[in-house]
Amino acid sequence: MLVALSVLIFILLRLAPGDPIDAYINPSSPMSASDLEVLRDRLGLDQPLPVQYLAWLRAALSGDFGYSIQRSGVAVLPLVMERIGPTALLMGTGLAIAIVLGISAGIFSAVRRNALPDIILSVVAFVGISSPAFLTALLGLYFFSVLLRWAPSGGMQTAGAPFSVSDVLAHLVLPACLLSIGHAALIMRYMRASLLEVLNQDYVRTARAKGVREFWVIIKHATRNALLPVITLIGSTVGIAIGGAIFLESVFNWPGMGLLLVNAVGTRDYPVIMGATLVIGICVILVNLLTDIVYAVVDPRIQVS
Amino acid sequence: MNAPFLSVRNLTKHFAPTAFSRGPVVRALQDISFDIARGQVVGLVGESGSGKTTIGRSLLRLIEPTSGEISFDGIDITKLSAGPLARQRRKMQYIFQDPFASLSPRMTIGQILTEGLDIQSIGNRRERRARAEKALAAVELPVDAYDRYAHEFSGGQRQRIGIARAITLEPEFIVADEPVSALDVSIQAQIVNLLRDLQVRLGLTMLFISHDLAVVEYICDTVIVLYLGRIMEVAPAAALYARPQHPYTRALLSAIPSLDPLVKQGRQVLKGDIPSPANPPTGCVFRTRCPVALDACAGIVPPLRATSDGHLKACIRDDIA
Amino acid sequence: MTITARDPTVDPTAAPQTKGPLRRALDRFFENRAARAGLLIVVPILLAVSTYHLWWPFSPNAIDLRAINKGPSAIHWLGSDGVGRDVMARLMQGGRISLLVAVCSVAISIVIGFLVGAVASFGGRLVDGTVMRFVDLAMTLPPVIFLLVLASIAGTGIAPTILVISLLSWPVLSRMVRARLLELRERDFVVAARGMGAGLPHLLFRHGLPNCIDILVVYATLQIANAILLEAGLSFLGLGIAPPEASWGNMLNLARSTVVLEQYPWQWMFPGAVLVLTVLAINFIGDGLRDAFDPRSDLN
Amino acid sequence: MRIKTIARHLAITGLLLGGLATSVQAQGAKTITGGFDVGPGGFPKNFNPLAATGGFTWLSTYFEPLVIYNAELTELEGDLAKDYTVGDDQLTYTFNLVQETWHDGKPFTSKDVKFTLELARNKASGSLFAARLGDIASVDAPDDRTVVVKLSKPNGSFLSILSQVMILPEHALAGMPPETLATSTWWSTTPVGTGPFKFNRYVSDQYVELAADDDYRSGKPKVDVLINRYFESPAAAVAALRAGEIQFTYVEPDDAVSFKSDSNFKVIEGASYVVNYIGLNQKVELFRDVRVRQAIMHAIDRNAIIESLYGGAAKPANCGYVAPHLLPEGLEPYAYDPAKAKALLAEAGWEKINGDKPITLLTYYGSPQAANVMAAIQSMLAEVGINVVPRVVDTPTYNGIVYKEGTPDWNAFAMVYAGLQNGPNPAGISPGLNKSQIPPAGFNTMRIEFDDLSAALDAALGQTDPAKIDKSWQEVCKVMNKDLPWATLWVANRYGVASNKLRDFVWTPAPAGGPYAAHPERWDIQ
Amino acid sequence: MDAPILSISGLRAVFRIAGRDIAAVQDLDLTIGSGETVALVGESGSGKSVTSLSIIGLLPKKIGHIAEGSIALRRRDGTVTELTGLDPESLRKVRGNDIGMVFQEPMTSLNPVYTIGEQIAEPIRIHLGKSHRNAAADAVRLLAQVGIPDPDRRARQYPHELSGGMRQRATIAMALSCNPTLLIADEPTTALDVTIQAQILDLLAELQAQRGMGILFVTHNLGVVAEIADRVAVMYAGRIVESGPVSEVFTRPRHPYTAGLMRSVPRLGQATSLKAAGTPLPTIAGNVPSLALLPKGCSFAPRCAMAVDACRAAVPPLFAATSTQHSRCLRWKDL
Repeated sequence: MLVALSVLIFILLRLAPGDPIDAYINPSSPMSASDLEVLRDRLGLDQPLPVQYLAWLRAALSGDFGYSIQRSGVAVLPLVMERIGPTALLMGTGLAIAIVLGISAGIFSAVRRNALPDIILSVVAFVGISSPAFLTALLGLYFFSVLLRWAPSGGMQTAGAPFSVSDVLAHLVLPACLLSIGHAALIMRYMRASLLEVLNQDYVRTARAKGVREFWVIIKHATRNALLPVITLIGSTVGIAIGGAIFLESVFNWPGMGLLLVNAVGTRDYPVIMGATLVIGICVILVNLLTDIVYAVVDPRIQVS
Repeated sequence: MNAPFLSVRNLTKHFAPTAFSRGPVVRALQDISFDIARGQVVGLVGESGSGKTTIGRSLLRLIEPTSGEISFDGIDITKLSAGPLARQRRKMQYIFQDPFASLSPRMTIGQILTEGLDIQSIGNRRERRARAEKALAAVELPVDAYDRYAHEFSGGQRQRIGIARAITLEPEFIVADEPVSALDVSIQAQIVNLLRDLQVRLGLTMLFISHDLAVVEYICDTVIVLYLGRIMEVAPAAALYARPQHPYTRALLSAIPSLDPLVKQGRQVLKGDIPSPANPPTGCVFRTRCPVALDACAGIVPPLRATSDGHLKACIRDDIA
Repeated sequence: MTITARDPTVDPTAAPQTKGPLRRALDRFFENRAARAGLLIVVPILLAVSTYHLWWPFSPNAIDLRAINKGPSAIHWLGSDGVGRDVMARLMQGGRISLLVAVCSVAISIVIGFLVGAVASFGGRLVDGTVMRFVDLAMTLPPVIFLLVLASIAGTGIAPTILVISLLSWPVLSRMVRARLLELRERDFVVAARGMGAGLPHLLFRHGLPNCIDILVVYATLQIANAILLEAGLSFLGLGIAPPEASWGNMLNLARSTVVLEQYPWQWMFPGAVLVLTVLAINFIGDGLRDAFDPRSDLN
Repeated sequence: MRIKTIARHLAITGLLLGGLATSVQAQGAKTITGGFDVGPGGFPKNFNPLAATGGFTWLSTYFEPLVIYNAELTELEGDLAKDYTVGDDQLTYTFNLVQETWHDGKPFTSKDVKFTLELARNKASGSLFAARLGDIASVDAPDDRTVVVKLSKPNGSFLSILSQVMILPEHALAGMPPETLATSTWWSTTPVGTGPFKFNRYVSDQYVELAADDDYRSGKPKVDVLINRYFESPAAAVAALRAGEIQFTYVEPDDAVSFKSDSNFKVIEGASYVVNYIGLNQKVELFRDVRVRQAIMHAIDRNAIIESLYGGAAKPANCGYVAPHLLPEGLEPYAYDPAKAKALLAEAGWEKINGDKPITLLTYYGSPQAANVMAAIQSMLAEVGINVVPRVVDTPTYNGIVYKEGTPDWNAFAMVYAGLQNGPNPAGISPGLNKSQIPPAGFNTMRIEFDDLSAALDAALGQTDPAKIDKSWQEVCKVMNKDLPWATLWVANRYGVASNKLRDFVWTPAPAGGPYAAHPERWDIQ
Repeated sequence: MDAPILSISGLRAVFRIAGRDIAAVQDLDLTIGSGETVALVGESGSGKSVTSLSIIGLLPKKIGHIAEGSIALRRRDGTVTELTGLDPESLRKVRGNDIGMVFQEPMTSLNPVYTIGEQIAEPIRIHLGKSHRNAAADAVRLLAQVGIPDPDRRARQYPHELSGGMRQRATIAMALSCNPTLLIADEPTTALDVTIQAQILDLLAELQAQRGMGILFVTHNLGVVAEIADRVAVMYAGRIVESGPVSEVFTRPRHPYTAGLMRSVPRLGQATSLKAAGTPLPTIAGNVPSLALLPKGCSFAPRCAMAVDACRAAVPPLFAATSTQHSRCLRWKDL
C-alpha cells in the first residue's frame, strides 16, 4: 500500500513541470546554466526515473529518506518527524473540540427534534459546513488577532521566548477552534441523523419498557449505538482534516505537515514531498486502525485481532 | 418409469469466507440427493439454518454449488456456460418469501412482469404486454394493475404479482421459497390455493419450501425434511403425516401448536438449540437434540435409506418406527 | 408499530393516483421547508448568474483605472476592484465559472464513481478486492496533497480544476455505490432478474442505476456544494481558476491582503456571502433530497 | 475510573499553570523581531550562504562579505576588507582585512578568506558561486591581514559577485569534506560568523534567533536579540506586524498604502532594481516584426498603470534601465497611443500573423498586484486587437517551461510578464538578452538573438575603463530602446514597514536582499 | 376476590397520520386476572400491538396517543393505579417494574453493545435500588430460571453471541427481573422456529405457574393461543370482535371472522383429505382493510358472507353470547 502510494507520488511529481533546480532560480536574478549543472549533478536528477525511484526506495527501506533539497543540511526524516507533533496537536485539539461540540449538539438536536433549538443548531451547523475553511481562518485571524489581539497572529511559539505550555496553548486556541468549526458541524449532522435512527430501534423501546429514565435511554442506550457511524465518519475525516489543516497551517503559519508539504510542493523538494506523503499515509492508515479499534471497543460485535 | 424431471445428486455447498475477510466455513448443504418427477410438487421443510433456501437457489444456479450435480430434464445445469444457462433459465422460475423485497420499488407492475420476456427477447412489446396481462388474470388481479407500482398493493396482492412474474415466462419448474410465511393467516390459504390451482392448470413441477409442515401438506406430493444441511427424511405427504419415521420429523410435527385447546398434552419438546451450521455435530447432525440418540449416532453419518411405503430416512434406529 | 406505510392496505382500485417512487420523493422534497428555502435561494442565483450579461452593463474583465477600489454605488452596485472591474459583473461571472466547475466535476466523478462501484460490486470477489484496494489508496492520499500535486501538473484554469476536483471526489461515491449494489445484488428482485437470465448490463442499468438514483442525486447536490468549496480552496492556494478569470474562490482570495480585507470589504464580502449562501442552499436541497429519498420518511 | 479522570484533569491544569508561570517571568533583553526573509529578497529556511540565491539581508547580520554595497546600492565599500586596490590590468585585487574575531573567539585571518573563496569555487561543495567565480586564477594570503586575488581575465562584475560571498571560518569547516557541506547541519545549528550578531538558535520553520556579539569591531550592538520570523505570505507578516508581534517586514505595495496613514509605522520605500517587461519569445512567429513589438509598447498605458496600480511608485522603463546615469539622450518614449499601435499592427499584418487567437501571457508573479497589472495589460492589449490570456504559475513551473531543454513548446510561453535585475550592477541584464546566453548556456529564455544588442552588451561587459563604463551601458540602453527585445514596462518601488519603535533601522529593498551595509549593530528599539 | 391485574375499558388509541386522526384501537375492554393468560389475537394492522404499547405508555410520542378510556393496573403492593393520564415519571416507575414486556424480535430488542447480564440487571437497579453487584447476581439467577445453561458465562456475553431462543429467554428474564404483576408478551415466538417456540411457550407457562402473574399474550397464531391462553380476544381493524375463554371461542366461535380464521389455519392431517377431494383450502375472501379507509358499520362486513344491510349501517355492539363469551356480530346467533 505504502509502496504503491510512493510510486504514485513519485510519478506524479515527475509529471509536474519544473524540478527542484528550477525552484532555485529566481527569475529576476537568475543563475547561469553551469551553476545549475552543479546542483543537478549532485542530486542525481539526470538519471532515468526507475533508477531514481529504486535508489530512493532502497534508501527509504533502510530508513534513509535523504536530505531536503531546499534546506541545506536538513535530513528529511527528522524534518518530517518534527512536523508530526504540531500537526497532531492542532488537528487533535481541533478534532477533540469538534467531537465534543458536535456530539453533544447532535444529541441535543436529535432529542429536541424539529423544535426551535434544533432548527437553530442545524442552521448553524449548515453554515459551518458551507463556509470555506480558509475564509473562516482569514476572518478569525483578522478579528481575533489583528483587531482584538486576543490571540497571537500565527506560529506555534512566541519568537524568542523560552518554550512553555501556556505559550503553545495561546497559539493553539484560535486555529484549533477555527479548525473545529466545519468538523463540529459535520459531526453534529451525522450524530443527529444517527441518533434519530437509533431512537427508532427496538432496543430503545425495550429500554423504555424497562423503565429507564429518558435521559439514560438517550445517553446509555441510544448514544453508544449512534456513535458507531459517527466514529467511521471521524476516522474518514482525518484525511479531510489534514486538508483543512493545510489552509489553517498556511494562514496561521503553524509549523506542521501541511505547511511543510505546501512549501515542499512549491519548491519541488522531492525528498521532502515523498517523505511527508508517506508519513501522512502511515498516519491515515494508523488512524483507520485506531478507528477500527475504537469501533470494536464501542461495538462488541466487531472483533479485532 | 422414465428418468426424473429434476435430479439432484450429492449437492454440497460450503460458504467460505471471502478473500478479504475471515471467518469459519459454513457448511450449508452436505451431500443432498433427491429427484422430482415431472408435474410433481415436492415440499422442502426445515427450520432456520437447515439449508432450504440454499437448495432452492442452487437448483436455479443462483448460488454456485460447491460440488454435486443438478440435472434438469437430462441437462446438468451446473456445467452450463452463461449463454445456455440464460436460455435454460426460461424454464425455471423462483417465487420469493418476502412480497415487499421481491418486487423492485422503482418499476411498475408491467415492467416487473415483462422483465423476463425482455431479458429473454421474447415477443414484441404488445405481445409481452398481452402475456403479462394474461398472467395478471391468472393470479386474479385486475388488469389495471399493469401501470401501478408495487407499493400500492397489499402483501397478499404483491405475492400474487410475484407469482405472476414467475409464470409469464411459462416455465416448467418453479421454486416457491416460503411463499406464504410472510402473509397473514387469512391470506395464506388464498395463496396456497392459487399456487395449487396454477400448478395443476399449467402442469408445473414445483419445489415448495416452507418451515411449516402444516402449510406444506395441502400442496405437496412428497415432503423432504431437512436439518442442518442434511436430509432427515423423504416421504409421500400422506405417509409422512400419518407415520413420521425420523425422530426429528416427529418432533417437528409435535411442536406445531394444535388449534384444539383440549389437546395440550403429549407434546414432545426438543431440548436445546439448533447448532450452528459453521460447527455442526459429528455423525448424525440431529443427535445433540434427539430424544432417542445413542452413542453410536456420534460415530457415523446415518445414510438415507428406504424403509416401508416409499419412505427414506437418515436414522440408524429402526426400533422406534 | 403496526400502522406504517409498509402496510398499504389500500385497495388499488380505490386509490386513483399512481405515483412512481420518484414522484413521491419529489412530493416529499417539496414539503421540506429547508429544501424549499434552498431552492428559493439557488434558483434566483442561477438565473442571475446565467443571464447577467443581458441586463448588467459591465463586463467582468473590463478595467477602469480611474475607478479602482471604489465602494458600492449606484453605478457599481457592489463596488469595483483593484483594477476598476465591476464586482457585480465579476461576481456573476465568477458564479458561472464556479458553478460550471462544480457541475462538470460532479458529473465526471459520478460517472467514474458509479462505474467503479458497479464493477467492484458485480465483478466478483477478485475484481472487487483489487478495485477497492485501489479506492483505499486513493482515499489514503490526503485530498489536498493529491490536489496540490495534481494541480501543479495539470496547471490552473477551468478544465484542470474540473479534472482535479472530479478525480478527488469519485472514491467516496464508488464506495457508496458499491455498498448499495452489494446489498442490491442479494435483493430478491435482482435475484429474480438473474433467475430470468439477466446479464450484467441489464442488472446494472435496469436495477443498479435506478436503485442508486437516490445516492447519485444526493451525492450530486452535496458534492456540488463541496466542489464549490474545493474550487474556492484551490483558487485560494493559487491552484484553481487563475485571475483575471473570475471565480468565487479567487475573488475571495483577495481577502488575503489585509488592505482588501479591511478597507475594501465589498471585494470579498459579496463573493463570500454569495458563496456561503449558495453552498448553504445547495446543502439544504441535498439534505431535503436525502430525506425525500429515504423510504423511512414515509413513516412521518 | 472516575478518580483517574479527575487526576488527569488536575495534572493538565497543573501543567497549564506551570506554563503560565514560566511565561510570566519578564524578559529584560532588548529584542527586535522582524520578517527579514519576507518578500522577493528573502530566502527563508536557507542557512548556507554558498547555496543562497537570496536572503542576504538576513545572512549578513551574522556573516560578512569582503566588500558590500552601501545602503543606497550606489557603491561598493569594504566590509571584512578594510579597503582594497585593483591593479591597472584589472586582474589583481588586493584586500586589506579588518581586525575581527569569529563568534567563537578565534581570530579572523586571510586564511579564512582564501579558504572561503576556494570553497566557493569548488563545485563539490554545492556552491552556487562556482561558475561565477570561475575567472579567479589564484588566491594568495601573503600575511594574516592581506589577500591577493588574481583573475584570468578582467571581469567588471567581480567585486559585485564578491559582495555576496560570505566569508566562512576555516577552523570550523576545513575538517568537513566539501561534499558533505551541502547536507551538513552546521549551518542551522552552530554556524560561526563575524557579523554583529551571533547565531543562537533556529526553531524549525518558526524563527531564527541571534544574540549580540559583544566584541563586534564597530561596537557592541544596541539590541541583545535579533529574531527573524518566517511567514508563509507577506499578508501573514503584515498581520503579525499590526498585531505588534514583529517590528519590521517587507509589504506588498497595497499594504504599504494603509500603513502610510498610520503613525505607529514608518514606510520604507526604495527602487526594486528589477525591470519589469513583457518578454516576447523570438522563436515564435508572432513577434519577429519590430512593428508588432512597438505596437505593444504603444498599446500599454504604462503611466496610467503606474499611477493607479503602483500609486505612482514606479518609473516607466524605455530600455532595461531607469537609473539616470545609464540613460542616453533621445530615447523613444513609446507614449500610450492605441491608434498608433493599431496602425503599426495593421502595417505588420497582425491579422495574418495571429489575429485574435489567444496568446498565453505567462508569469511567475503571484501577488494580487501582479494579477491586477496583468488584467490591465490584458485589457489594454485587447483594445488594439491582441488577445492575451494571463497564466500564473509557480516559479519552478515557470522555469521548467522557459528553460526546458530539447525542443520546448514555444507556444507555452509566447509572452511572459517577468522581471530582471538591472542593478546595482548594470551587467545583470546581459544574461537575459545576450545571444550567447540562450539556454542551456544561460538564461536568455526569450531566445533573443539580436546581433547589435549582443555586441553592445559584450562591449559593455568588456569595458574595463571606469570612466567609459556608463557610456557603454547607455549604448546598450539605446539599442534596446530601438530593437525592443522586450516590451519594457517599468521599475517599481518596493516597500518595507517598520515600527516607529525602531531607531537607526536601515533597510533597502535590494535584489536578492543585497547584501548592503545595513549596520545591524546600530539598530535599536524603544 | 382481588381486583384484576389489568382492567382496560373503553380504550381508544389514535394516530395522527397525514394530518388525519386514525383510531388504531377503539372501544376496547379487557381484563386480566392474576395467574391468567389472555391472548390478544389478530392479523397485522388489527391493533393488537397498539393495545400493548398503550398499556405501557410507549405509543410513538409524536403521532400516537390514548384518546380515551381507562387502564387500571394492580401493582405488586396491591394498589390499583390508573395508567392513562399518569405523569411520565410515575409511568416510568411502573414500566419494567410492575409490567414486564417481551417483544417479538429478540435480536433487535436487546441492545447490541451491552452484555446480557447488564441489560437484565438494569431494571433491578432502577426499580429495586439494588447495587451493581447484587443486581448482577440477580441477573445470573434469573438467567438460570429461564433455563439458560451456564448462566454465569452467558451473563457476560453480548446478544449476538446467543442463539435466537436464548435471546428470547434472556428478554423474558429481563421482563421478569422485578417480579411484575403483568407480563406483556408481544408476539414473543413469531421470530422463532417451531421447536424453539414450543420451548418458550412451555417456559412461559412454567414461569406463570411459579409466579402467578397475569400475561397479556399478543399473537397472530391461533395455535399458540390454544396452547397458552386461558382467555382470548380476537381483534379486527382496531376492535375486539370476539372474546371469551379459549375453550369456548375455539370450539364455538361466535363471530364470522373468528370462524373464518379458524377454518383458514391449516390443520395437520386435514389437508390431505381436502386435496384428495379436490377441494380448495377454506379462506376468507378479500384483504384486511386499511385503518384509514374503514367501511361504515361492521369493519368485517365487506368480507363477510353473512353480512346483511344492518351490518353496514352501524358498528355492532358486543353481545354476550354466554356469560363469558362476547361477540361483536349482529348474527352471532346464526353461527
